[in-house]
Amino acid sequence: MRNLYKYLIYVSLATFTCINSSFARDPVGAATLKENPNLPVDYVWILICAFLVMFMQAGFAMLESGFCRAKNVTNIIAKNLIDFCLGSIIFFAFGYALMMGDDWHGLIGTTGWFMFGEYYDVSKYLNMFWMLVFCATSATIVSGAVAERLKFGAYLIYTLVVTGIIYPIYGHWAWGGGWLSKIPLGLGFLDFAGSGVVHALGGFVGLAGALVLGPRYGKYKNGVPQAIPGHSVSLAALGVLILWFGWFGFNPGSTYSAHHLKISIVALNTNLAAAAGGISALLISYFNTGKWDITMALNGVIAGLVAITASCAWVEGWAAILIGFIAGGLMYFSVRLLDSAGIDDPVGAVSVHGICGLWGLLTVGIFADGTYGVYSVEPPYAVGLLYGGGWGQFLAQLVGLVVLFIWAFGAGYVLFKVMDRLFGIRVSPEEELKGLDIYEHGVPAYPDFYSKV
Amino acid sequence: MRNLYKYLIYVSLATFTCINSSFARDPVGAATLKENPNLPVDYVWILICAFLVMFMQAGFAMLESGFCRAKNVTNIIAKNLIDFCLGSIIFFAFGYALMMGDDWHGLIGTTGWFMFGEYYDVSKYLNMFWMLVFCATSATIVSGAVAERLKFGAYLIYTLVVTGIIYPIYGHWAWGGGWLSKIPLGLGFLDFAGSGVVHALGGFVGLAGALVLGPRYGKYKNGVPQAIPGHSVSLAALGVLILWFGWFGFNPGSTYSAHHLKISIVALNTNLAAAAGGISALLISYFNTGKWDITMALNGVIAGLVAITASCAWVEGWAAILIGFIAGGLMYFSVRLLDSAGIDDPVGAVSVHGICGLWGLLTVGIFADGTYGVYSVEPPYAVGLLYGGGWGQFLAQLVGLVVLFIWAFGAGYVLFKVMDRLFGIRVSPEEELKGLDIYEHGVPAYPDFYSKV
Amino acid sequence: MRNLYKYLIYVSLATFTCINSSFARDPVGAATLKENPNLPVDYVWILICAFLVMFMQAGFAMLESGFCRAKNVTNIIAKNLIDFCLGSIIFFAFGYALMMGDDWHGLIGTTGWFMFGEYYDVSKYLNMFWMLVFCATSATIVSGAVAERLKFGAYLIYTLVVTGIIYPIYGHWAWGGGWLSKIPLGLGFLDFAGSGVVHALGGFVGLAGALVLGPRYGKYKNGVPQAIPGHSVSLAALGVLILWFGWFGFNPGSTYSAHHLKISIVALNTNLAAAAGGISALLISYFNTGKWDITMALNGVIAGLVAITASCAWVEGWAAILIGFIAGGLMYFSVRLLDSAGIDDPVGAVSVHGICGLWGLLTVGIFADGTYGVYSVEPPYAVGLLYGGGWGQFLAQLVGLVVLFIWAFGAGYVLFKVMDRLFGIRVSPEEELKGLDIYEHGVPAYPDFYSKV
Amino acid sequence: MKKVEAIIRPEKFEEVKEALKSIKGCSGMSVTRVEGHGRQKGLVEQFRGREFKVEFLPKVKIELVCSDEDLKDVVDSILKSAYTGEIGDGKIFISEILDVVRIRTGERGKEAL
Amino acid sequence: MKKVEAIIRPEKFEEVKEALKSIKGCSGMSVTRVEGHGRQKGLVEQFRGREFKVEFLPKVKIELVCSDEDLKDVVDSILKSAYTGEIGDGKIFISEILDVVRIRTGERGKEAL
Amino acid sequence: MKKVEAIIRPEKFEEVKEALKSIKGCSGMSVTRVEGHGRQKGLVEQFRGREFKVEFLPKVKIELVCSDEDLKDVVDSILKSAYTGEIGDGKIFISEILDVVRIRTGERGKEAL
Ligand SMILES: Nc1ncnc2c1ncn2[C@@H]1O[C@H](COP(=O)(O)OP(=O)(O)O)[C@@H](O)[C@H]1O
Ligand SMILES: Nc1ncnc2c1ncn2[C@@H]1O[C@H](COP(=O)(O)OP(=O)(O)O)[C@@H](O)[C@H]1O
Ligand SMILES: Nc1ncnc2c1ncn2[C@@H]1O[C@H](COP(=O)(O)OP(=O)(O)O)[C@@H](O)[C@H]1O
Repeated sequence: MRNLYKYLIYVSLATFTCINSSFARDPVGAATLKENPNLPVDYVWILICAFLVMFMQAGFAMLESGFCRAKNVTNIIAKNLIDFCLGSIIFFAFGYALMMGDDWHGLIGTTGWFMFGEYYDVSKYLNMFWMLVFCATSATIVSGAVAERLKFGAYLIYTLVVTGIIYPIYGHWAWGGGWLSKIPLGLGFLDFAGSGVVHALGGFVGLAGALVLGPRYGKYKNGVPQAIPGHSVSLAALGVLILWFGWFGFNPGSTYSAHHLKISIVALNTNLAAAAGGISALLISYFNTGKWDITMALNGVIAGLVAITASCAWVEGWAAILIGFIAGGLMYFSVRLLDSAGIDDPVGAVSVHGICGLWGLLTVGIFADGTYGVYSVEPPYAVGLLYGGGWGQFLAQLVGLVVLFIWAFGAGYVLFKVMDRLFGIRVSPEEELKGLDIYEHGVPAYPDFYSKV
Repeated sequence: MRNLYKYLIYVSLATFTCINSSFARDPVGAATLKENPNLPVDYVWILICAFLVMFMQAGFAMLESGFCRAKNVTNIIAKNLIDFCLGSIIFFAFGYALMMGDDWHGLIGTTGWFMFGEYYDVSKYLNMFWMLVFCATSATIVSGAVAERLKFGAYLIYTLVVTGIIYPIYGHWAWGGGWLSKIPLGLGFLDFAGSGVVHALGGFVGLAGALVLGPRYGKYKNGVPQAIPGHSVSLAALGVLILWFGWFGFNPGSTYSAHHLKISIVALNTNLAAAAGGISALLISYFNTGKWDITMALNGVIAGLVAITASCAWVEGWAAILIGFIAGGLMYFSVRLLDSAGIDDPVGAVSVHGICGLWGLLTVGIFADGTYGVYSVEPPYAVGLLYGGGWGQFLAQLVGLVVLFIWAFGAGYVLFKVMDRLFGIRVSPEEELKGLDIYEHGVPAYPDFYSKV
Repeated sequence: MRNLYKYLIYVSLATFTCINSSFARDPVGAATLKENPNLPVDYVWILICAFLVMFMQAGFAMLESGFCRAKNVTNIIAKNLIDFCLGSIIFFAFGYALMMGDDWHGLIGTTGWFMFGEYYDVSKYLNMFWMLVFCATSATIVSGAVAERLKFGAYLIYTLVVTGIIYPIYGHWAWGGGWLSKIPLGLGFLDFAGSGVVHALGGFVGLAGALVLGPRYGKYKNGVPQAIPGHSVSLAALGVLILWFGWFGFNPGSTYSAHHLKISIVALNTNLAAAAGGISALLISYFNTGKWDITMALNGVIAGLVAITASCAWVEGWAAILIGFIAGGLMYFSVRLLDSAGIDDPVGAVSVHGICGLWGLLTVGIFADGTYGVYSVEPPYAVGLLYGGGWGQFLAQLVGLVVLFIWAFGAGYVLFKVMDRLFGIRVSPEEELKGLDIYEHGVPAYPDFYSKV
Repeated sequence: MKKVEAIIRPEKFEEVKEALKSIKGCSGMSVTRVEGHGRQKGLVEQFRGREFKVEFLPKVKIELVCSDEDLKDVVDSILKSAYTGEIGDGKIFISEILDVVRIRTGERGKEAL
Repeated sequence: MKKVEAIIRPEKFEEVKEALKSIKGCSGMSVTRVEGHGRQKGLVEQFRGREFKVEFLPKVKIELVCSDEDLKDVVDSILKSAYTGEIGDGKIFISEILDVVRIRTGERGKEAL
Repeated sequence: MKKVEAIIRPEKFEEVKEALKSIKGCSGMSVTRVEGHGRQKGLVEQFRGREFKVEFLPKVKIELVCSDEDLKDVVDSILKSAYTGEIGDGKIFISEILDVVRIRTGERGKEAL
């Protein structure tokens, strides 16, 4: 037993070293390796998972373009590509410093600008890369909610602000040693891989954008919401399967250590929730319309993935199924609700990432089963309501959730509103009708094919 | 030399521990790690390979939809997505228990339902995840053979049965410690990564489905088979390349240990057989029609991959090339034979997975070169005919092959026939003519484009 | 400090062992593992990175087909698939021996044909697989430059020659212990992951092909270059994102060891250069035409990736951004220049891979910051102009660059010219007009859809 | 000469084509995909959980120019082969053609058919 | 009976469709996507950094056969609903139809409309 | 006024377009992709190892309304520019147009062309 604890300490130390290397700076990597010869497998694990997360960009690009009309495909793809490009540079330049730099009063980070000086270091760069791909995921979610009508120029500015300010600040609160991670309830606010930090944040900034923009031309006829079918089910499905694949980097990789064998449980939980989300969305829509609506099932899979993201390391398999199943239903009804409320979210980003992201945060407070700590196999372990953990953790989650919603929606709203006042963020009606591709980009997505009226 | 043997024993122990952890249950993972500090790299290896295998779902979805007509794309994609969703839940709930649980008379497994109790354990979850992605691959193969005419509801039931019963039971016989793995010939029936267990099983269940359904409307005119071209060569090719990529998880990952450096040989062999399969199919069809028929080459690549799957750890590079080359040819002639025999297999699943899967089983008995054991670098090593191993291994393979064919085709035939009697598994002629997308799913795959008559 | 050096030596030894295992041959892998128990993580790293590089084939296939017209999609995809198939066999049979076999006078390798004998060994097979995927990348680049007019048969012969002779020989000079790696300037010619060896080589062989073929019908009207838009922006974007993803295998994997923690820096640098390349290309074209030309940005991303490939292990993050940014601009102007010069490169392969590949080679001589050696964390470290390394390294790069251009363009020119004399490498004008798909392959890529005139 | 424009169900196209083939005088035709709106009610489709009505249904337009003598045969065989009896079977429009030219030979009038 | 062929802007199609619906006698129509070339100048597009002119612009062709009495209403309502005043609004062509047959019933002439 | 409908080879479209441009009176046209069936034999294609015949070949239909005076020029220049001499060159159909309306201005008849 004592040996076991020694082991736990050793492993945690390894992980810790990996994040906060104590060397001044080590761009060669030799000193870091010497300090902890077990690091290579952690580096391999973290990097490959980061690659998978990066690949989710392709998933988003395909899913969102599949769910848009052919005349706006170039535009939505351009947005998905460029937010990653621009976000990479911005987050490198100052987003990372704001998020993960030395803490200032629990509010923001303050060191690491441009990764200069002591940040030119193998473990700092590793961490930077890891955080970057998550930031980019969050940023790209918004493109779906504002699709088919937001000016490309406005999207560039949005990207600057979200990857440079909005995301890093909340990220600091939750993951960068900021105040949320330290609230004295349960183990503090917990969001394992970012149901909230990444997905709900993106979702609610997107909600703000959709609200400021208003619905697409033709979305409502005499107040009744209309369906506007996307141009390619095959691309959308490809996108979902790529996202599912990439999520295996997102969630299991968030142990930030291969020495936590928990990664196997995280992986399986991720898969189960995705599957359950797809099934529940499919069944619900079948009972409602008598058709096997695969477009809903596609969204359901993502809903399940988003929901399990916060709790995947803390719950059992059966709970993962339940979490995913509920997420699929939540998403379904949220989509219809937003539609009825006059909010036009072309790809369902708000419901999938926003609503299910919040649900994910709560699941930690409910289902956490006391077998994993705060990115550590050492106690204290997170325990939720169902496992006798009391209301502490649940309340911590609730606080984080409320703060998240206010921050994301508020900051997003201000951002889009200010831009709209300054130069107008919506394309002209004529442009919207003819499609953004030719006006903004000069190139239709499928010049060789006839598209319908 | 003694040191070497110590080493072999150590490595095998490590692998063994990894599968059958002797702890009661360890959801934290700390005790398991303490027992064997070398596990992280194995976990990383197995998980990432499992992710790659999961990604093959995207490959199947793209390949099969590319080979179908535009009017059935939503349907085929829905099937590919939902079998993975449903299969994940079913296999978690009882498929895994049936396959890998404690053996009962060599016939079925009997423990691990819902992964409750002692199965909530890092190594059990790892194994469950690994087995799951293989099961899903097998299930999804069938969708191709029954494409463009099977009702979606029937497919859901099929998925339940194949992932819950048909696959797990044969899987138990071959991989779960069942009787096939213990027949006293050679080292017992060997199927390294599942040419038979996964691919041929899927292929022959598919054959049963295609037979019960009958050919698509328009496939035969006055008895002469007609070509019905698929709607997208680019998606089909993407699918094949994704599958090829995913197969690097399928085969090398099946060592279930990164401590078997054999993984490098497995990877190269996999690649060589795929390449050879593509080339032989291309050349054969060029000599037959004077055109470079890339659709055949695409199938040829998969044929090569399927064939090498059983033997990739036991053969040399040149043999892998030969195995793949022959597979390409087998597939080509099998496709034509089935066509002439009045069996309509829209994507060639029976030929590619069924026939080449059987061929793969035999190759172990022929080409095994005595440099790898039963998922172990320790002797006894598998030896085939060409390397002086005698007929033992070959006969073991033959037994497994015959049993497989009877089980897969038989169980599949009963399943589809019973469903057909109960509620009819084929869509109406009108629906078939107009496409399954609108009738079953209410959504065409490409609503923005005109499709031809 | 002494401990540190011990460490460096240990790590380098590990890496070295991994490449040049001193055992006669070890197909089992047990002896190799015993010699160096740290190898599993290196094998896992190298193999997974190799899988990612292989997956780049899908990226090229999608990018190039997206940039071609619908009527030539089957053809370009066939070329992309078959070059990998054929290249795999050829490189296995003799390309590898020529490149990595025992050196003969610094000019060619001479052992390892068919991987027979002592090459049936876990580390040899590992190395072979690694080298193979790079070779295939180089070969596939050319298909873009000669797209929409080169006969398929000629492309098969081209593939034989480039994977069997042209690539392996330059590869030997630079990476196989040949003369270029030993020139007494700086640390000798350095090309970390192949800006030159892989990309520029492919690019300039492609230039030769484009020159011998002449421009496509309709590319010039009265001498004025016309745009010929590709058929699918979504596939092209998918291709670029797959390539970006795959590049994380290409570059970080080129340490050929997970024990070089430098891999984190390599990964981030790769990402930053790609992002910067995309942004600069986008901005430049915006300033020129007032449109956000995403097709240029897509090329810009690849340009950035190609440029950083040579130097990613030797530079800081800010330099990676600068290198990528410049690459995006270089690519832009090179595309226009080639167009004006009457050289028709349908997908921009020469500019992206050729020109930016050369730029990448030079960046080593300029930005190398003295924190990494020749695939080693041990000194001597590479130092460029900006870090006080003097002109030595820069000149070494210049020599490699000039030799590369002469070899690639020269050999390529001879190859295409000879083929053209012998049997004519260009399809007939009628075939070109109607598309290569039906004539060469008998199958249009999208038979269900109407394509425009 | 007359031009016959028949708007038919896509799923009946094969049959109509075969029927027309058997008419001697009728050597050629042109086919276009159109979207039609008539008495037939549109389809209900759905996307992401919301149903919507597609008012225009896919139809096939066959255009065929024939001599006045063949007109009756052509119309009759289309009528027979395109018939299902359900709403949506389509219509045939007949109009006058003043002249026809075969590009390959320059022939004019009935010769050119 | 007359055939009205109207070539209009795609973005005006919804409006024209609604306008035509309100005409009693006008029960059906067929719609095709065409590429048109007229006085309207083509678009400038670009691809990989090079601009090019697209001479043919996407248009919608509505074909509709109506009785002689309804002709004026049909033309007028298209004129009103398809109008923007900018070059490229399109044209309406009117021609004679000799006969119409409804495939479902075999009715002919005005009955079949 | 006359309507000229020319069904031509897709690969000849560029040439025909240029030829028509040079006729003064001919300010506009509409182009549709059609599938044609005539004397030309269909293509043999293949899919997954099996060959099949495509009976309908891709053609381009040009529709163009012109004044009676311009008719001859139009037909002649199409004849010249679309000609290859091989089977499959296509046909030109000429019919009467009763009236034309330019939507933008409401002009009618020849003015509207
Ligand atoms: N007046 C018309 N003008 C042009 N096309 C028409 C007209 N009426 C019907 N059509 C075409 O015929 C198709 C079938 O017409 P519909 O009225 O639904 O069938 P039915 O003749 O069985 O009542 C329509 O979809 C449309 O394409
Ligand atoms: N003579 C013609 N024959 C056939 N179609 C025509 C003719 N003139 C114009 N069109 C069609 O009408 C469309 C609009 O014509 P255009 O001259 O640009 O508009 P406007 O009437 O405003 O001058 C064209 O794109 C073309 O499709
Ligand atoms: N009677 C017809 N009615 C309508 N279209 C026709 C007719 N005859 C030919 N066509 C069209 O003209 C095209 C060329 O005709 P075809 O007979 O092959 O050429 P050719 O005039 O050289 O003999 C056909 O593909 C078809 O689209």
